[in-house]
Amino acid sequence: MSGDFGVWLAAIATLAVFSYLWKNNPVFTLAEHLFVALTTGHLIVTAYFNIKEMAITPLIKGSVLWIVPIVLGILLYARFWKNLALYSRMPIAFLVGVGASLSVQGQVDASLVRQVTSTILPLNNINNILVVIGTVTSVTFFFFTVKAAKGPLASIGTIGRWMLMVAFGAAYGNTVMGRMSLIIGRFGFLMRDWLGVIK
Amino acid sequence: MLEAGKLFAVLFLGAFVIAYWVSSAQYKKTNKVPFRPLAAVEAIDEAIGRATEMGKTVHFTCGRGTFDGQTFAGLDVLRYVARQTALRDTTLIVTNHRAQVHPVTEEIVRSAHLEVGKADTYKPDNVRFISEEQQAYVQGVYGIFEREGVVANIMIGWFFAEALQLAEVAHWVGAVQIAGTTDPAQVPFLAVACDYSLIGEEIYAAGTYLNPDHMKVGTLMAQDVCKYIVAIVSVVGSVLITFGNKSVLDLLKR
Amino acid sequence: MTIWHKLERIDRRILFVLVALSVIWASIRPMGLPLSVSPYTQMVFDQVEKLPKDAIVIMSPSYSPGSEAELLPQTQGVAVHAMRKGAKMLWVSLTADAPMYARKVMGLLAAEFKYEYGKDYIILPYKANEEASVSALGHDIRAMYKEDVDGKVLDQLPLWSRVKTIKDVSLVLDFDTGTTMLTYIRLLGAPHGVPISGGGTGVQVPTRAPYIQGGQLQGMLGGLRGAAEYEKLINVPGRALAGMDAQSLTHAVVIIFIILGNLGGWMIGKSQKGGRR
Amino acid sequence: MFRKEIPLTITFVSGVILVFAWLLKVPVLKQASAELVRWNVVVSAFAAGLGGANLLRIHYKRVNTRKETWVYSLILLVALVCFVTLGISTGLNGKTYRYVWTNLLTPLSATTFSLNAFWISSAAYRAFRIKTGEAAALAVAAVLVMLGRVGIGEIIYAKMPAIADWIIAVPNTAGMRGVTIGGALGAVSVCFRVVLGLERSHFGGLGE
Repeated sequence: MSGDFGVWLAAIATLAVFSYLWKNNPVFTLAEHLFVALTTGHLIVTAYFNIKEMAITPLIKGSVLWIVPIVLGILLYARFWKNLALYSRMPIAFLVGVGASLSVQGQVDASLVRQVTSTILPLNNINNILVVIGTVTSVTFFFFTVKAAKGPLASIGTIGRWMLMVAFGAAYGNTVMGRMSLIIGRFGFLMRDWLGVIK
Repeated sequence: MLEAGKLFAVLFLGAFVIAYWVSSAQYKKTNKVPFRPLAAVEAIDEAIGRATEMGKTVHFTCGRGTFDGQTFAGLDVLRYVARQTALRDTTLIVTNHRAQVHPVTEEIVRSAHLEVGKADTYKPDNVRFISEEQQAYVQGVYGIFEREGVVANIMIGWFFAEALQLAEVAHWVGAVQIAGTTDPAQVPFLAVACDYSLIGEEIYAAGTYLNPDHMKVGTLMAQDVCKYIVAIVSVVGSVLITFGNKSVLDLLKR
Repeated sequence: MTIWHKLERIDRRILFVLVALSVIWASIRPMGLPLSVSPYTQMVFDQVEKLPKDAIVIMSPSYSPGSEAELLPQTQGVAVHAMRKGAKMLWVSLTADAPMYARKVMGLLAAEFKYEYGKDYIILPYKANEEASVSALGHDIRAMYKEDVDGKVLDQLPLWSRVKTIKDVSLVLDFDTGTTMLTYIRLLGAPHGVPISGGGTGVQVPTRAPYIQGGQLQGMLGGLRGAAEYEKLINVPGRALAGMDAQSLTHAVVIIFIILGNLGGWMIGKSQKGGRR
Repeated sequence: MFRKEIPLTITFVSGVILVFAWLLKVPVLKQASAELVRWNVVVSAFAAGLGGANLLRIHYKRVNTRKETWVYSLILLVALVCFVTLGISTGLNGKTYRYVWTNLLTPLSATTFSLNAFWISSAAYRAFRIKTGEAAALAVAAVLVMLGRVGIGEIIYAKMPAIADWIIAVPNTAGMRGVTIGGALGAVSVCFRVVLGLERSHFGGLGE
């Protein structure tokens, strides 16, 4: 068994979380509060250093433009004063504008154009045919502004639904392994590093 | 002038804008669109109603994204949920993973109370930032599930592994769940573990169904037009390339 | 309540105990069940294998403790391979924990391969906001970083002088649990033509498959199995290979429970139908 | 003006600069967009304090009013303040800071995440009930892929990994691609509204 205090601390934390599997309990609640506190603490510390290094230091060295994001950042806090609260919309508006635009770029490039490009396949083998049919039908599954279809369009919708179900089942089954890896890791820690019952 | 590989993107965005223009004008005139029913959207009222009857809590989260498409979709649904819960004096707890999204959700819930004339029932403490660390966020939400009597759990936005972590535990505490994301890795878990799920693009339609106006309906119809384009380009491109003609593929790469 | 009703509603805790026991049992007594190498793993191996000597690669361990059980063995396996090929490494940090993993892996391996800090590898500091960081990496890597993770000035490190733009990087190996690999594909792979490869959790394999088929991603390791396969390919058996037995048992437990649940459901349905008749 | 026009203009201008910089080969735009993206990092970092402030306020109130869980809230407050003080004074690589990180945060995070192994088992057990054809497709695909991933599957049938790989490579690719493309369309659509100021949910309807 380990004689290291740190390992014991980690083992206790591990067991505290596992205890939740049985039911909610005070030890788990304690772990929860500590966890939230420390991670948010870390967030603030990281943010502090990021602001300092990325903005304040260059500003002091003469890159005057950095004053803009710093002012915007400070304005986020205007919301705590009733008569200033409106100004806090400016930094939010900035974050929203940049975020929305980055989102469009990413989605169009990687998720749209590239995915369509990858769907264009020579229809000379069964797998390619299935991928093209499957993609097209599962895209059309998402029509919103057409009435429930009848005839051929309805069967396209049905194929689409089946495609999605198989895809979801496959993805689910494929994930089980990754999730099991996680407890293998934690049990490994308990048995190897803490108890020393395996090598 | 144009970046390499962006021609199709430009054409596509152009088609989207035109389709939006035409559709929203048309909707403005007729005010009628045959929306395909989405069970999960209809279930939102039911879930809130259940919480009201039992005198219990609704939990809402728009996930772990910063300001991206999915977060906006979640916020749009939040607007509706906040209004409904405010109207019915039902407790709504919103949890946030992103500190930058937190003030926005707070603003939405506050103005929802103002809109329905119940400024006095607005409790700022019910919009909570939990943590930007994934697992700490999950634990914090578990705490809320366990202690605050959550009987309806609505999650719309960008989710990662916490999709299943939250959905499964919400099921145990007896909450009705409505959840949706477009992340293909997580959609399966929400579809399996939740009572109602919004699959992929449906999360974007949800906000339009709940708060329809001609601009939203216009973009929703434009999305449908774009799906036709995608389907046609894929099929025509594939047929052409089968016969050795790469013109569609080249267009996509230009 | 009949046995079928019981099968249909087994207390989840029984399932939990069985899953836990399977892991413990397999860890104490490994069985060495068979394992074949998947094509995606092979692709990653090939990418690293064909690196020219002294090529610069970006190693990006973009995970957090929650998933290190899967991704750390992957990172380690690929790092061993890259170091055998003599590749120089820039460890990029897109998550707060990344520097910790960079240090961990290099702490374990640097001595064995005689890798020297600053000459053979550099650990770059964590910057918040992944999209912005990767975008900045592509636009101007030298403006993005001035100091390394310990605050040393990068210009004093010999390896850094070889890094002018992102074009000097031959391969990006990202090990991620969320979006970083997609961010790399989108903001480095697509605009700058840098090959992207690496690994992720098992969940991600199906969602990344389209990118692999689309040629945007050069294969990936999926979860612990991917790590185990890589250990097999480079012939360095480690924890990942040992963990695969536990996988077999836990999978069997889950499948048996699915079958039991369905059996219960069918039998109940059958008896009810019979009753109505 | 600060209620509506200026915020909408800021969103519009920053959004449009980024979109055009992405589409066009114009160096000035590229520089501007890179600058904006860097600013974004800084402004986001400032937001961290908002999160901290919210935690402080809620838990301070609980301690003050002695609400049921107030003892936990007190612990949270103390831990938060101490950790921030420690981190800022010694830096992210400070010895004690790293110690807490490695021996407390790491195991808490890893173990909470690992509970997923149990959740995925129990969700599979209760949800994979074959009642309709579609449900059967879902469950059978899941079981086949599970078997294909582990050694036990290879013992049952040697081609199991190949079957699993095929399901992942063909039907799964097709289905997921549909979800991905749909998701992209939705994102483009909502972001289009946001940048043009047609969608204002994020300002709570701009308080109009």
